[in-house]
Formats: sequence, structure tokens, C-alpha cells
Amino acid sequence: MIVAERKPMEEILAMTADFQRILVLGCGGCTTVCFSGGAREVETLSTLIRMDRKQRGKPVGTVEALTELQCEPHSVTPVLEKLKGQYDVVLSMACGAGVQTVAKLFPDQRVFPALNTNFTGMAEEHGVWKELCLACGDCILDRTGGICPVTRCAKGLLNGACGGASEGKCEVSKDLPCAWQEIYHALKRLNLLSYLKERPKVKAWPIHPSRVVREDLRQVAATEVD
Amino acid sequence: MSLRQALESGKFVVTAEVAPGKGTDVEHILKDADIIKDRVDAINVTDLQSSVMRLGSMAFCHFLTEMDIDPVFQVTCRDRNRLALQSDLLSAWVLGIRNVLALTGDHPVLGDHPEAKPVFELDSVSLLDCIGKLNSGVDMAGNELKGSPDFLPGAVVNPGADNEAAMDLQIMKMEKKIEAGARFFQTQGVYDLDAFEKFMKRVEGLDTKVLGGIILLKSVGMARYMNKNVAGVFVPEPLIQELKASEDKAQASVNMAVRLVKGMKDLCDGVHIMALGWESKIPPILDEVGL
Amino acid sequence: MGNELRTGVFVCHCGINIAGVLDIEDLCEYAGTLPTVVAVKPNLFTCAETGITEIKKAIREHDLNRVVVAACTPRTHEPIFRASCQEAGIDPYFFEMVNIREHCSWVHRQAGEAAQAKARDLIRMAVAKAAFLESLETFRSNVEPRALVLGAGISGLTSALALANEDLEVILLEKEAEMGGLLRDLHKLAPSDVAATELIAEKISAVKAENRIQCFTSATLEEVTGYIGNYSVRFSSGEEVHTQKVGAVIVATGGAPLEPVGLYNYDGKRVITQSELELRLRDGKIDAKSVVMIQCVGARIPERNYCSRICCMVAIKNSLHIKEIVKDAKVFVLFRDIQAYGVENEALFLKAKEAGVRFIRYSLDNLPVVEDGKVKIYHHAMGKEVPLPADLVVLSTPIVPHDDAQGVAQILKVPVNEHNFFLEAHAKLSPLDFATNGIYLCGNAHYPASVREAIGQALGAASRASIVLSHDTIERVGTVATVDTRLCSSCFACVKVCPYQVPQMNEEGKAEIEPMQCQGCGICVAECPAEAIQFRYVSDEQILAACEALCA
Amino acid sequence: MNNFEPLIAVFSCHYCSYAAADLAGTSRIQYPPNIRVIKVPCTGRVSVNHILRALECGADGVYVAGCLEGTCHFMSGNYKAKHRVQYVKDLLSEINVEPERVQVYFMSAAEGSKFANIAREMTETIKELGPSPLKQTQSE
Repeated sequence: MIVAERKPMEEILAMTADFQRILVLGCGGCTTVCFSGGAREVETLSTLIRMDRKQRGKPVGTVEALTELQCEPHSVTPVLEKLKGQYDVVLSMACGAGVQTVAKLFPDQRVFPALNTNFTGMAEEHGVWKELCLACGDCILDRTGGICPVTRCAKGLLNGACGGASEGKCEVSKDLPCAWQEIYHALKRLNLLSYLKERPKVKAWPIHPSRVVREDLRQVAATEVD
Repeated sequence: MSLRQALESGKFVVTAEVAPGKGTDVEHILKDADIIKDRVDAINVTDLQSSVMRLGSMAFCHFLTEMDIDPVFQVTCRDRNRLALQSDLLSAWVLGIRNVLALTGDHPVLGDHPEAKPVFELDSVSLLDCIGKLNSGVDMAGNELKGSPDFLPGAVVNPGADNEAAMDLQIMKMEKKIEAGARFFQTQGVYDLDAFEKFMKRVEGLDTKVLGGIILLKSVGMARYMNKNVAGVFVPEPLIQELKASEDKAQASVNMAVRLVKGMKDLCDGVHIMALGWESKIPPILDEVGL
Repeated sequence: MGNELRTGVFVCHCGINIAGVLDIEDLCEYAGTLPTVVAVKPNLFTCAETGITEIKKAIREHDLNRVVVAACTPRTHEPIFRASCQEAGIDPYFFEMVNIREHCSWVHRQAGEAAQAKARDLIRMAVAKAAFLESLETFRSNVEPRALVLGAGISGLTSALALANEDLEVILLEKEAEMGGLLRDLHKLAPSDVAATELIAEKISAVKAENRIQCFTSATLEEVTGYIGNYSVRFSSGEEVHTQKVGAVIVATGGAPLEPVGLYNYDGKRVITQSELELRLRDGKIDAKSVVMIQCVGARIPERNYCSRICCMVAIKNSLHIKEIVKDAKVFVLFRDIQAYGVENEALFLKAKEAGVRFIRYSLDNLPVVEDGKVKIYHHAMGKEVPLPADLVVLSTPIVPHDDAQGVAQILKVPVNEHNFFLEAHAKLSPLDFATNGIYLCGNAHYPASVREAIGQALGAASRASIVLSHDTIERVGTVATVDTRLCSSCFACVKVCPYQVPQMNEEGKAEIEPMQCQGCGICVAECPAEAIQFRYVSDEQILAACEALCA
Repeated sequence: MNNFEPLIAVFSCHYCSYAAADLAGTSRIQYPPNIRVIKVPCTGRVSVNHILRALECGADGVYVAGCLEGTCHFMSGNYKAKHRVQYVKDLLSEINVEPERVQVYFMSAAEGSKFANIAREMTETIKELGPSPLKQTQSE
């Protein structure tokens, strides 16, 4: 999932300071699952904004709503259309993709991010999320025992460990295991240590922003079929 | 004799290392180099070591060539993508630099600009590949060069890895570096000759030259600091006690280095002495061991 | 009338208990001004016959659909008023109680207007909350009249027999090839002097003779699914695999004495454990003239910090047995503290002292040292080390859980404590229950217990289980959490935070909460990031309505 | 300010602290009339938003009163409450509301006097802090 966390309140309050009616728009996708932008967080943030504005003597109205998936236009449009006229600004609690989807669909509408989007990762335990994938577009996990060196090695090395690890930990932090030592152990367990001798090609970096296209899925205009 | 010739001759090779400073003042470091000029086969120039922003290696290497010293141009992958790396290598060649030491490099977070974007588009192995390509007259994209270099590529290895996984990974990577064209290795600082002997046993038969790393131990504090903070460097307690007990620390450090060089003469193909400003101590050490 | 809320408020004088401090007339007048309130009545005693009649009458006369009683604590009186509502024809859960006695008149007797204001606030909050009360569903399921008992030691055998006596079927699993557990290897039991082997043999033959008990030896529990009244159990016995339905489970898996490997030169010959001593006593193979027993071996130390509780009595009992067999034997018991609770144990302790058994205290920083033929001990009273002659050294080691206890716990989804003993739901309120309804525990599996205690617990556990098993169906009022699957984001938070591991992901990948298993704590409700879990008994709307009514 | 009488919401669990409050009553232990108890089955039922809403709606202070540590009727509800209260404190700091306005306490059903002491303690704490900043500006 995409993992995000709420921005510091100070930043959110500054962004929204000049608005009287705020639509706090959650997302039912990743940010619900990572506890940053679901219905509960929408309520919490709305309450905090109202409390802050109340004590400043500048009361504010909040509207709370949720899109099923804020990165899906069809999920966003009806929610915002329905609430039309009830808000001056959208405070999105989706990832960066959700915020931009809203901004693209409603180009005349101010849309602010309430979250910082951090990474693609997993829930390591309840309340702890860990970065696992950098979305490099060129996956090599089959050769690395299911551990991504591009993401989990601080230097993203492809040819094995640098000399910087000490006691199994990365040179950048004692809390970070050396990904290549983890890969070593994983491959050893799978009896695939020989993989470490391979010399992978230098990664070809994609041009950003990248696109993925499935022609078979695209809605082709009837005239083109003829 | 150039480093290449020295290595090919089969003699016991001696290299040293200098680090450019922060700023444009180069005088005293050139003086340090001058002290050892006639005693070593080559001098490495570090590339923003510990990720601290400094004067670059290439310019300094160029100064050394003008002093008739054969420099080893250290190149890390930390802060240049493949365009910059290839371009710098070509530039180095035309400035008279003939030896390159390919390193991955420290992460920027360890240095004085911790928020710098780490690049690491290549790593030490793919950088060696890249040097090989340039030597063969093409760039990484396969385009032909008009005039090509003929570098002597080298690499590093850390014989002091602290666990089996780390050690296996070091050796596998060393093999990959040889495949990728590394002709010589300089090692991380060694203090424990027994451990080094074991390491050399494991890499016996690899077609390359190994120069054992020696870091002059300047103080007890430095020993403790390295034990705690420098991956793969381990100063055994008896050495620390020896230094602690001695009245003339500098002499004790020289004595230790002499023992290490003597020990390495039977184990590897040369030594790489990192004097860290004590370049004046290198000649007495070499005198003592007869090099 | 339709869905219009019509609330009736009843304010109790409780004689002078409330009315002596609060102005009831004022409260009634105030309640009348609140939204949805259509009827207000003061009662002298709302819970008395007259009060109840007035509530019922008002419900009918004013067509009330919400009832609020401001009186005493709902912890005692709520059920009465709910029943009254039901009798008068409205949902018993459309009732809300305000505690203006325990929480107001009794504790703010000098507060005057502040107490009066608080009572008004509490009534306002209750009326606001009442608007969001919901009707609760009752869930029912059939009960399999059969119990699974794990372990055929003294506890398990006792439980199984007790259940069979209630005419209930029992499936009894024993992992060993034979039933009987620890008692098979013990000598005589204190204070009754009954031979352990006789006692256990009697139980085993009774169980074997009982056709309502099916015994399986060399058995391994493999899987348990379901909930109270309806567990499905899979286990193997030897080569065969069985699947059975049971309504309740009793965990009587026991424990075993710690083997003191590496402690005090333990060799099983001259340095033995109390259990090994029991065997020698039983066979009369004791000729030692001088015996030293060391207590707390491997117990009450940082890595095993509990007191095994029964070892002191075992040592006292066995020292007397030695004295019986070898008349002039010297017996020393080296102890840290003596655990001899209860009249009979205390008497036995005194008897041992009178019989000449010497008790010498040692401390953790001066441990006894076992050498060839002697034990050296620092004697606190003498202030020096003394050597004690020892033909035989007996080590008292604690009961520890079996290695597979954690595995059984995982299969049953019940907790164990830091030492891997099974953990009861509540030390005082439910000492024989697990937090999961329908699973009970007894004997050494819970904590080291004497035979007498184990039997007592076993009977208790059987009794707890029989309460469930003697009913055809089991009912559960809907004070439970339910998932609105349309809102569920499949994040697994409920699965992770439920202390009872009730929520599960169903085949559609949405969370599901089995109402028969849900305990109604509301932890998952407050955690769910999608607010997809509802708790109609105490809904968010109710709590928030009360919060919003804090100020007038 | 001397006359300030705080309004304090208390989320009380059915099994321990609500029972303790009842016991304070039957024992006639007197304490300040500033608290308003909201009964919940377990303090684990209390969400971050419940506490915030109480503050937003006029409470000068809020505390959650659960079972003693290790004795929660629902095993871990009081620990949940403890962590959620800490989280609310952090949130309040972010919007410059004194985190001391929100507390968590643990007590057994047998501790009527503790219930009263905590009511006293909390009333004093909030009196010292003064009215909720959400109210102050309103009255200006």
C-alpha cells in the first residue's frame, strides 16, 4: 500500500487559515488502511481544525466526506458534485495521487494536501509501516531472495554490499539492517547464493512522469473500429 | 616506474594516500606528497572522503603528475551519474592520470551535507565495467570514442568484515570486481595479521594484486573511535595498550606499522599506507623494513 | 406519530437519598424543557412497585419510545427498568439511566447549586444520548452437548468424570501413551497419606468404565475452530485423525517438574529430584543416613521468578517419609522461604520440625554448594559456612509448563503468561475461565497446584463447562460489534487489536465478527480507521451526543 | 478566574472505575461536583474522537478512567486507552491546547476513595490551567 502520514497541524492550519468552509476529504484506499486518511482520521482532523479556529476566535465550518478511491476520477466527481457550494477549499487526506486527481478534475478549486506521502510499503506491525518498494519499474526481486536492494539498501546497490555495514547494520543508521546481508541470508536459505555472483545490468531509469498503457483496455472510439 | 610497471614487475609495491582539504589551499598537502615522492610507487587522492565536501581528487591528481608522482584517482559513485562519471574519467586521462580506484563511496548522510541527494546510479562493479568500456574505446551507451584512455583500474576490499555474511559478500564482490576489470586491490586498514592471513587464504588464486592497508595509529582515542565507528577496522586491545604504555606515541605507531609491513611482505603484493598527515613517518617505516 | 422521538423522564427522590440534596421539582421542570421530552414524572422510589407502574402508565399514555430514569446506579437497577419498558411494550434497550444518587447527591452533599447543576447536566446528557439508542438483536445458536478435555492427569480425569456424571459426553485426549500424568510416579499424598498410584488407578478405571467418556491416548490436538457451544476439533491419536464437535473445552494439560540439568551436580544418582525421590520412597529403596534437600532449585530466580508453591510441602512430606523408613536419618531442608499455607500444611511443617528435620535458610547471594558426600551452606545464625553430611541430595525443582503449552494455546487462541502457564480471564472474577467463552482451565496447566487444589479446580472447571453444555441453545444479546462490510477497508486492524481474536477476514476479504464470540469491549470499534465497525449498544452517535450535551 | 469551576468529562468503564464511583457514593466520600461521567463498557471503547469532541463541546478537561493495569475486564482495553490518551495529548500540543487537560487513570472497583481523589486532583489541575482556550475567546 501507499503509506502517508498527516502533515504537522501547523502546516495544515496555515494552508487553510483564510478559508471559512473546508471540505475534509478522506480516501477509502491506502490512506484508510495506513491510518492517515480514513473516516476516523477525517473526523479527527476536522475536529482539530475547528478547535484551533475556535480558540483563535475565527470559527470555521468543516464538511467531512470520503471518496472510495481518490485516485479514481469516477470515485471523486460525484462526491464533490454532491457537496458543491458547501465548501471553499478541499483538504485532501489521500496520497499525492489523490490530491492531484481532485485538482485535475476541478481545476478552479483550491485543493490542499493534508498528508505527506511517504512510500510504498507494508504494515510491519499494527502501527508500524515499512518502506519496501521504490516503484523503479524494473523489478529484480526474483534474483534477490524477495528483498529489494533498490529500496532497502540506502545506496540502492545492485552488485552486493558496500563495505560500510557493521554488525549487520547499514552505515546510515544502526536501526537499519544491511539489505545485502539480508539478501545473503535469504538466498542462502533458498540455496541460491550463486545469484550473488551475477552482474545485473545497470538499471535503466524511466522517464518521469511515466505511464502504463494497456491498449486492449482502452475505450476505443466507435469510428476507429470501423 | 609507474604503478602499472611496479605491479607487473612483481616487486613489493608501496602506495600512500593524501586527502585534499576543504578550500583552495593545496600547499601543505603537496608538501606531504613531496616528502614521500621517491619512496612510494603511487599516491592515492581521495574523493570527498567520508562524504565531506572538499577539493576534488582530479585536480589534485593532476598536480601530482606535474611533480612526477603517479597518482591513483579515487572515484566514487556517490554523487555523479553515468554521464558525469564517464566525462570525469576522460578528463582525468587527458590531464595525465593513469590509475583509477573505483569505489561505491560513503552515503552523504555521513558527511557535512547530510541532506544531499545520494546518486549511486553505478556501483563499484558497474563503474569498473564502465572504465573497461572506455578503455576499449566505447562509452556505456556503446558510442565510439575519438581517442580513448587506457586506465589501470583498481578497487578496494574490506578484509575485516565482522560476520560470515559480510565476509562472503565482500569476497563475492571482489570476484565480481576482478571480472569487471580490477587489476589491483587496496584493502581497508589492517591491524590483525592473523585475520588478514585468513582473508588472504580465502582469496588465494584470484588473478589480482592485493596491497594491504595500513593506517598509522596516532592515538588511543583514534583506535577506539575506529573500533566503534569505522566498518571493518578493528584495532586489537593489546595494540591499544601498547600505544597507551609508550612514552613516544609516534615511535610506537611507527614500530607497529613496521611490524605490519613486515608481516604483509609474506602475505600479499604490497602495502597501502594511510598516514593521515603523518607522511613524514612513512620514510622511517620503509627504511626499517628495507623498502 | 411515526419516528418522532418521544422521551419520558422519571426523576427519583429515593426517599431523602436524592431529594435530601437535590431539588427534584427543579430537575423535573428542567427535564421538561429538553428536546424530545414529552413526559416528566417525579417518583418517591422509582424502583418500587408504584414507580414502575407509573413508568408503564406514562409509556402508554404518552406513547413514549424512549425512557430516561434519573435515580441510582444502572449497575444494580438497569435490568429492572429495562424489564419494565419491555413489559410496557417498548424495546428494553430504548432505556437510559442517569445516576444522580451515587454520582451526585451522595457525593456532593454540601455542593448546593453546583450539585443541582450537575444533576441537570447529567439528565440533559442522558436525554441527548437516548435519542440514539438502538434496538439490539439477540443471537442464538445450538450447543453440542459434549466437552473436550485436554490431558488425562488428575485434573483432566476428574473433570471428565464430573462431566460424565452430569450425563454429558466427554472426549478426553492424552498425549502420552498412558493416562495418569504425574501421579503415576508419586509416592504418598499429604496430608491424607493416600498412595498416589492407587488414587490415579481408581480414576483411570472409572474413566475407562464410563461409556460417556471416549479416551484417546498418544493424542495430539491439531485444530480448533468455532465458538462456545460449537467448536469443531481435529486431533490425531496414533495414526488416526478424528474430527469432533464439542460445546466446551477444558484445558488440563498439566506441567512437569523442571529437570535440574547442570544445577548442584545433579546426576540422578546421589543428587536427585523430589520426583526421583518419590519413586525410591515408593519402592522402599532409601538407605541414606543423611539427606539434604535444597528448595527453590531453578525457581524464584530472575529467569523463572515464580514460586512453584507445592515444592515446600513435597519436601516436608518426603522428609517425614524418609524418617519413617530410616529411623535415625538426618534430614536437612535448605530453604529460602517456606510455603506451608493452610491448617494441615502448617501442622505437617510443625510435625517435621518435631521429628527432627532441620530447616536452614539460605539466600540467593549465598547458595549451598554440593560436594562429594556433603553440602556446604552459609548458616545465617552462626554467621559462617557449615558442612552438612549428605549421602543423598534432593533438589526441589518447580513445576514448569510442558514445551507444547504454547502450541496448544495457539490452537485454542487463548493466552499464556510470561512463563507459558495458561492465563485465566480474571484472577478473581473468573479464575477457571479463559477470556474466550467456552474454554476453561484447571490444574498445573494454570499454575503449580497440589493434588487437592487440582481436583478442586477440575471440578470447578467441569461445573463451568456444564453450565454451557446443559443448555440446548445459547443466547447472546447483541451487545456486540458488527462490521458494515461496505465500509470495511480490509486493513486487518480489528483482527490485530481484538484481545479475543474474534474478527476474521471472510471469503470476500472483509472483516467479520462472530456475535457469539464477541465480548463487547469495543476496542476494535474505536480502532477501525474506516469507522466500519458498529457497536449499537454503545454507538459513536450515543457517546458523541453525550459529549455534545456536556454544556447546555 | 478564582471563581472558575471547570467542567470535566470522564469516560468511565463499567467494570472498574464506574463501580469505584458507585462505591465512593455508597461510602459518601465527598468530592468536587465538576465531573460528568460517561459510561462505556471498557475504556478501550473510547476513541480519540470522543475525547476531542468533549473538549470541542465545552469540557475544560477530560479523563479516561479504566481498570488497574493488568486487570482490565477485556484484557487490554485500558492499555489501548492509555496510548490513545497519549496520542490525544500530542494532538492537543499541536494546536496549542495544554495536553494536561486530558489524562488517563486506573483504579479498581474497590477504590472509591481513589475515584474521589482523582476527581479532586483533576479538578485542581484544570482550575490551575484555567478555562479551556476554546472557551476563553468565545467569551471575549
